[in-house]
Amino acid sequence: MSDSKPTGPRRASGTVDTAAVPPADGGLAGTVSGNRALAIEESLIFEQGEAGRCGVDLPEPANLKPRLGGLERKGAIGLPGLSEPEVVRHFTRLSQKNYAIDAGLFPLGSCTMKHNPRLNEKMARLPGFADLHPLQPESTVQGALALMDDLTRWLKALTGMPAIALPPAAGAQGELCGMMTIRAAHDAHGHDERRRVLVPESAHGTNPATAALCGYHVDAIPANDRGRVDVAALKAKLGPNVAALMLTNPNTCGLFEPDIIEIAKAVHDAGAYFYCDGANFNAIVGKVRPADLGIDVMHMNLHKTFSTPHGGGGPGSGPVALAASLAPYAPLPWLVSGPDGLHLQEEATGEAAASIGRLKSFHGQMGMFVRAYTYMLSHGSDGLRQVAEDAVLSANYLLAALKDTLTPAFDGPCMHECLFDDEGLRKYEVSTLDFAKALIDEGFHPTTIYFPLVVHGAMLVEPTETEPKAELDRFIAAVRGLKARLDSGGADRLRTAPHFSPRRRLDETRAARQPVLRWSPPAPRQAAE
Amino acid sequence: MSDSKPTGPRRASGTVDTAAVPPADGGLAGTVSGNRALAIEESLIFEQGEAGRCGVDLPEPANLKPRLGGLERKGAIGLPGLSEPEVVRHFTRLSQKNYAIDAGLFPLGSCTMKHNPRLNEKMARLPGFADLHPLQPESTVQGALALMDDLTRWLKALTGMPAIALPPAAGAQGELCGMMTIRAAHDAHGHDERRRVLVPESAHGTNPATAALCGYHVDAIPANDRGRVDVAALKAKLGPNVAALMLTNPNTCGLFEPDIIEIAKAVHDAGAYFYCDGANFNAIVGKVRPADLGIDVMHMNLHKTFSTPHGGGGPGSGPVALAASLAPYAPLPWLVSGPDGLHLQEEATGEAAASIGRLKSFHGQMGMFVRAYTYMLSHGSDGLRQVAEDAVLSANYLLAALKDTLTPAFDGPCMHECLFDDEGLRKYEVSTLDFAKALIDEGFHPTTIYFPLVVHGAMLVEPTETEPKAELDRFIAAVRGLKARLDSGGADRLRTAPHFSPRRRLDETRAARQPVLRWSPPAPRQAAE
Amino acid sequence: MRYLPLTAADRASMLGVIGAKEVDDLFVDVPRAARLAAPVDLPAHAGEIEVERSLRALAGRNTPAGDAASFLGAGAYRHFIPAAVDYLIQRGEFLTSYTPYQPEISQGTLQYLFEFQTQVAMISGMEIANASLYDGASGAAEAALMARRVTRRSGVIASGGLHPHWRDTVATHLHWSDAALTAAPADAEGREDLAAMITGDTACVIVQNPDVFGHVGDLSPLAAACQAKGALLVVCVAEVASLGLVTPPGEMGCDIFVGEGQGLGPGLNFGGPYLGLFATRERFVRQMPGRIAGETLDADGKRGWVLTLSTREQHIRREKATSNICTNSGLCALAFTIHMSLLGEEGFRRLARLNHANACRMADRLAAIKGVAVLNDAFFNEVTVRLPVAAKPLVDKLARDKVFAGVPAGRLYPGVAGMENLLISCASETTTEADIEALGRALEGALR
Amino acid sequence: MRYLPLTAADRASMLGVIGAKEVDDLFVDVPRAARLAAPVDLPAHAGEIEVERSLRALAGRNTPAGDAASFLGAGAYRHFIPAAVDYLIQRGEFLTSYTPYQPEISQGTLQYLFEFQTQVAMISGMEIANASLYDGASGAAEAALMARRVTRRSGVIASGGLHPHWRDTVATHLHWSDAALTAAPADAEGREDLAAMITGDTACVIVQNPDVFGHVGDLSPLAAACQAKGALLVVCVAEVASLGLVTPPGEMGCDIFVGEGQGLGPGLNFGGPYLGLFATRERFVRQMPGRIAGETLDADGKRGWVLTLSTREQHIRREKATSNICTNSGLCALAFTIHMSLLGEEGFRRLARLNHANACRMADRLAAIKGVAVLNDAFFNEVTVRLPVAAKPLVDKLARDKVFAGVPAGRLYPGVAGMENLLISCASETTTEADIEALGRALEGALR
Ligand SMILES: Cc1ncc(COP(=O)(O)O)c(C=O)c1O
Ligand SMILES: Cc1ncc(COP(=O)(O)O)c(C=O)c1O
Repeated sequence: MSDSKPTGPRRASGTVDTAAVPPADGGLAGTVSGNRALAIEESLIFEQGEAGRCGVDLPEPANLKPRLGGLERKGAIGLPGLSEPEVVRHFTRLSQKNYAIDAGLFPLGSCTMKHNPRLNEKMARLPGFADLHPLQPESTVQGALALMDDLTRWLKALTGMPAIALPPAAGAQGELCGMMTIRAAHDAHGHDERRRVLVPESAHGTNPATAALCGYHVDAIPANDRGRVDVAALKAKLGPNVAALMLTNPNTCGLFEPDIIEIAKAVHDAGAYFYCDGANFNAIVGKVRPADLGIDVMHMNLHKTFSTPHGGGGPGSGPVALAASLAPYAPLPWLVSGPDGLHLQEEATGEAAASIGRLKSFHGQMGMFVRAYTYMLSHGSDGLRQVAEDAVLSANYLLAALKDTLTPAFDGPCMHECLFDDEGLRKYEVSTLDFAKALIDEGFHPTTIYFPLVVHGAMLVEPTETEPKAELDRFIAAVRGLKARLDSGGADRLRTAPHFSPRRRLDETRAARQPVLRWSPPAPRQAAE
Repeated sequence: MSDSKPTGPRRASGTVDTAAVPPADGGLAGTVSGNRALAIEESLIFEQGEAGRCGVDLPEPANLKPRLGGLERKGAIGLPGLSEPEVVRHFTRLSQKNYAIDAGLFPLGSCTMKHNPRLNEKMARLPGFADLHPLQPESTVQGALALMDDLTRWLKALTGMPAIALPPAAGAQGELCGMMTIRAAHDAHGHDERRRVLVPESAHGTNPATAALCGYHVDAIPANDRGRVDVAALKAKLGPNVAALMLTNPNTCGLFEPDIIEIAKAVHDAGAYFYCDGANFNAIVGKVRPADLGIDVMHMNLHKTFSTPHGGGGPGSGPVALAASLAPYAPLPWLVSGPDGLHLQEEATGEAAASIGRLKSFHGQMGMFVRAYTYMLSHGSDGLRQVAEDAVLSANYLLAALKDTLTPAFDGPCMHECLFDDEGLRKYEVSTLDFAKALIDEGFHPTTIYFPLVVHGAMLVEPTETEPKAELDRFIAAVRGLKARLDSGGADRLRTAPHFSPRRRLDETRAARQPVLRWSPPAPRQAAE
Repeated sequence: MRYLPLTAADRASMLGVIGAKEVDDLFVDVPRAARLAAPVDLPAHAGEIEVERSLRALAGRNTPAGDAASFLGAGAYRHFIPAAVDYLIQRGEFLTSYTPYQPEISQGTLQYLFEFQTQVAMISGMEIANASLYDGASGAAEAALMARRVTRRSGVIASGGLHPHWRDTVATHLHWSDAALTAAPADAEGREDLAAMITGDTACVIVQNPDVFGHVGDLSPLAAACQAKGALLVVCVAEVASLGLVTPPGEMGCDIFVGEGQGLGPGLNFGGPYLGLFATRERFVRQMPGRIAGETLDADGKRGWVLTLSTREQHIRREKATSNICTNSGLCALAFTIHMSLLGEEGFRRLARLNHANACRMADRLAAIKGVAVLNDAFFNEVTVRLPVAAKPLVDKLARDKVFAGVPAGRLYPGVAGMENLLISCASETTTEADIEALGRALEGALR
Repeated sequence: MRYLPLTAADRASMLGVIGAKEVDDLFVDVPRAARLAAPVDLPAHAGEIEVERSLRALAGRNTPAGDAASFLGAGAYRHFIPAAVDYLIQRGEFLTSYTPYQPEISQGTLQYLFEFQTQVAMISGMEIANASLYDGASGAAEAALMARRVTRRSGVIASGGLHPHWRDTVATHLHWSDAALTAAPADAEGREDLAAMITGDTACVIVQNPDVFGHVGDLSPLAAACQAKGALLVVCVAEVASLGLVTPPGEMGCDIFVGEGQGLGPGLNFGGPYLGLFATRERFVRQMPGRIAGETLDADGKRGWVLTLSTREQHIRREKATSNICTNSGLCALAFTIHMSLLGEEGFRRLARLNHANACRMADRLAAIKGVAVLNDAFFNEVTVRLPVAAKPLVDKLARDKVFAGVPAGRLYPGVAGMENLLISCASETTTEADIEALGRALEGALR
């Protein structure tokens, strides 16, 4: 591995850094500084810090006699010293290099990038929620437990399922939770032979990875040419060694599985459980209850359907809805109501004796519960139903408006996201990646690309219900405009896109081949210098 | 006046706006959309709104029978309807078109653009301050009054003056307050003949404007060739019809008036008062007390020296320090301490009988007091002194590092800001404005330009104490680099700057000649359309 | 110190470049005798933990209006402010920018000011507006001075319904000008007739609607009287939310509109910072005080905004300027613009209806109390009641039980006859049935 | 509804473009029988005022730790978080962005992740780190699974000082794998010797330092024992602030470091979201779970960052991935990175010293109480005391007077012998003398 190398000049300490004066014909990007007005280059904090500077003022404890058994940390840690103004500026500048929902359409299929209400943030910061220690006496957190309890009530009503496990930290952990309850149930019934899990080829990577973590063998089931599960193939695979079907519905092609009730029946008849990946719940919330489709267990992503922010990659929250048959295996802790109010059952005894145990410390992503609950109260049951309708309407609108510009992967209406393949691009020798990068220049976040894997050069477009029609129309115009550009011989412009972003196309191969995963101090200068 | 005309296509409702598809050779800025990746064009809210959309959910009152005496508002107001996501996005995008201290150096002379600590913002938002009604019973606001009282104590200690008037809303109102106390004092002493106020040519425009508001005649006094008041000229103007001298110190050239004690004495000997514009207090806070210089009255800008944010043009806060001779005339309300605690004297009776009266409603800019007070407690007396020293050091560092690149207006060290003229630019046929606009491209906010008026093509540079040396060095390198560009024939590049900002140079003449000061609905379309 | 980035090494090297030995060499111009040898006698610097503790202790000694059943208004109004407003105004690009002197990198500020001006013009029913003033009261003073410039007359008449703080602010500002203020006596019943006071030297008549006692009135006759005599009509609106329901000044013949935008902008803040709204007729634009954002084109022909008509302002015109104002209420104007954008036509009107509906309920509950009389027939969200006892001690007493019953008129009119028993009470969209009942019961209890 | 921009007219026109008559036509694939005819039976939508009221009512039924003298730790630590941290993480560009799949417009996220990784590596004394996991406990499970992959062995040994939640989380994750967990008994005195338990099939030994009872120990001998037998040493640190003062895992022979960053990142949050820190040796990088940001160049040769080594991850490797993790703790990592940037070398170390100093004071005060014994010789900011009575009822009682005395060991070890009278108490930089005195007095009072 090699060291991190700044593009700009390193800070010279002690003197004015005259070396930074570039030739008059313009240096980087045509400016002396390498900046471009509001687009300001920013080095790593490690390249800025200076000993003796500090962004906090803490008193030095008087006469400290350490009682560390001699285990005091000795050498320098290497952390840079920065004042508060520098830190604020550093992270402000970094933020300015990000795209975000707050800035524009973020049609990342499968990710449900909807508006994140600021009321949610405000409520989550009330000291009565944010400043609670997880192990406070329960008498001092009854409001928090009541919120969890009411959140559970909402999720039950929306899924039609009798039990909700709140602990999972995100969708993938929700999957793990759900699949573990399935395995625990089979174990409890002595069905050790059931070691296969059926997963469609189009599934999200977390599905097979989760099944493997439960010690299951993953058996891929193919899609039919309408982008749905090939029911015949599925039925053929069902049998006494199948533990479960893991199906995403609406699926990752943005399509509802029309045979889902038949599928559920077949799965149950074969003695297996039906796991549903509920990442796409936004399409159907308030319109259909998963329980009514025969689903036994489903996780939801509060950070998708219920608007908690994605935060550049988390945190999330992945509660799991469970059928009565799987509820006994729900992870710890359980929320139970007793004579003194609500209570957290933190051990696998009594009612909870069959629990699969803990998936993480404490009681779940409370900060996300507050946000999701705030969102639910805001929308109400009428609003949530409207969410699903508007999300589906918006996706179909894009599909209809773009069907002659891009090539839809499948016929018919979609649910909350629409899927295109790269057929329409191939003749220009332009890839899905190129097209995505060209969208960046147009001021849009690209769609999800190359997922699901069942479609060549997939572009999965999920507008969500919180986009105004005008923004959808701008997106349509941009896609059509790019296509028009291709038609008039402008393919090269797309192949070299993006041109206006903080960075041009980045060399991912280089990153993987010569991994530089952290900053390291530069080698000491030569004495001669 | 003409109507506001959007650059982009108007939203077409009801259909996909195919008119927005530009030619393939690239439209605006080379993209289909006119956007450039993260730089996104944004229309006015009035061009986005739609009837039937709303960003708040309020219940409709049941069976309202208005009791308005028939004065119900009838026709449409014309406000656009937007959902919350649109509003958040609109203002996020607008913000992205602004430069700010948080993003980089903002060396706007006379403005003291220092770091605005976020702790100040947090404290100002405590409901115990932010959610107080100004007319609550005084027993319920004793903490707020105590804060005002302690803020007063700090300002007294820092100025050495015995009284502080907190009400003024900003610096200019502080000036008004101070000059009114002077006029009231003269009136009280029957000196109706004192109608002239001496103001240096270099003064900020608010000084003469304020003096005029008090019914005074403004008499300009010239600067000497060292950028200071011409003491002889000043003395010559003093006399029985002079009410006051209004002097900025450190002055608007960034220089301390070395003869200030002599000046004060001459002013007092002539029976006039000495008003000091304390906008530049940052240079001397904790180093010198204005009272020790013979100053009778001085306003301070909490939004400069004491770090309350400028907020794109306010709000500010301009407390005034008063000598004993002027204290009786302080504006209402007065903060007095009584048997039941602190009390607001809101009428001109008793002790306050001579007050000039009210300058605005209620008790002053409490939100700013909380911020400034938080800042003072954070810095303490040692830190505030360091503020002045570092501010002066940073300005002198820039002066020294740039003295061979730009032409300093005066010799010798400066205080918290350094001043250059355009002599060094003239041979390139480049103006101060051009140079400022070129700095924009380099990622810096320009310096103050063309102020003070006593220097030709002035560039007034105030770095403040919260800039790291590395940022100062980058600025120095950029200025030198631009100069190098001029030397190698690149003047045109500066004359056409900025090139990379959200907008290129804007036509101010057009704005003033054909004023469009508000959006108006477009004329109804022709029936034929 | 956490806010100071220079290290000892930085300072030494900078002094080296400057060629100075120590920082005090840079203070040579400061008379030696006046230089302080040591920090002034105040506490030393403190960390965030300690500072926050001190501030929380002070805040803890106050009762936020939100913790009480509050019916306080009389010039400052407590409305619910959506979370998005406070989030957005805190974005550093807005919060930590200066007056938009460099328009190319200030389009964010300039565009919202243009939107703000448009909103203010729309809700007031006027043609054009400026980019804000400090507050309503100082705006009224500016209006009086402007009317003087426009009419070249010197008489200013203030209504007895004008908030006393506003009236006094006008008085202070006119005191040393060549204009003279005539203030009508406090008019708790809303019965005054100002038309008779207008003379050939009247520059303007300043009225408030709803007035400080809550009365809503038709200003058209007064406007006609003004026009007939060549005087301007200045209409003040302290409760901006009323414009969602009440006929706006611009539709009643107003020449200069002055508003207080605090209620839908920065909030209560114990009295400041607030937000002065100012609008007028297009033809008076060059006499209008304060900053104005205007539309123009950039070098590429793209639409953009700049500060314009600055020849009116102090930095160009100096002692001849229309006003001395420089810093105004930028960020408060932003809060207002965002809030108004969220409300939109529908929300703004409904908000006003809700306020009125709750005030009707409040008024009915008050009127039902024995010995209490409501003085208003037409009102928006605020009424004045006559109590059988002095209002101030009663209000102080009720505050102990977290009922802020209203503002005693005596606090606004100290020593003025007839005011002592009057109480000005206000409702809003945040007022609940329980609040109203708490008020009713508390008053009944105290008056028993 | 305020979050939904489509109007009835929009919907109609969009349906027109689609060629559908009504929205339900788009739901054709949903079995008719399962379609709900009406909204589910839950409350209807509500405005911000009502929603905020409901949430405040719930929040009001809790006692924030900051309102009490709190000595709670045991896996969740309350530190002071500077105001700038929470401000910055709320910037929409951070808050409302996704995992940085498109690096050209995600350099902000990617660069801070790179900085985060560097900070985590530095403070733990390890070579490389990932871009975060859910929390420490699930990180420990990932470490066990990783050790299994690296060593191809199946035995996992957990120390009796490992937080029971972490231990149980490891157990759950290993339950259906081909690895087997051996958990040493709870070790309140800090005396266990794990070296003897290591066999030729031991994949790893998992220890915590300071351990759940607060003991700080030298892990070098255990590391040597692991190395001798070819097992990996996994060191867990639940209190990340300790790394400012205590010899870091990397200097004691640690192979995999797992940390909980909550204390300097997102805060308490009643248990989540938290922040899993994960670091290891460079040579194990391809077995490391979770995302990693790496440095590279763009088409213009400028430095930039991307997510890298994704062939380890589920979206590429599917069932063969190193982990199933996808969403991690991005924004919590950002809070941590900002906080660590503010602290820097000097602040981070001083923070740790302050914690230790306050804990020493707390320990002395506790030890001075009759019948109370402190079990720790070496500790950082947390100690375990043996009380003469059961801890839980005592703690519940003291809570009524707003003293949160500590975490009863019995809550973490329900039904385990010897735990009932143990109390785990923790101090921090926010602990005042008054807090410690309140604790001392309250305990003395209750034990009298
Ligand atoms: C279909 C699907 N399943 C599962 C997941 C995993 O969810 P999480 O990222 O919350 O772990 C995702 C997230 O991208 C997804 O799209
Ligand atoms: C020297 C000087 N005086 C007075 C003022 C006016 O202060 P304010 O803008 O707060 O009214 C300023 C502000 O720019 C100034 O620089």
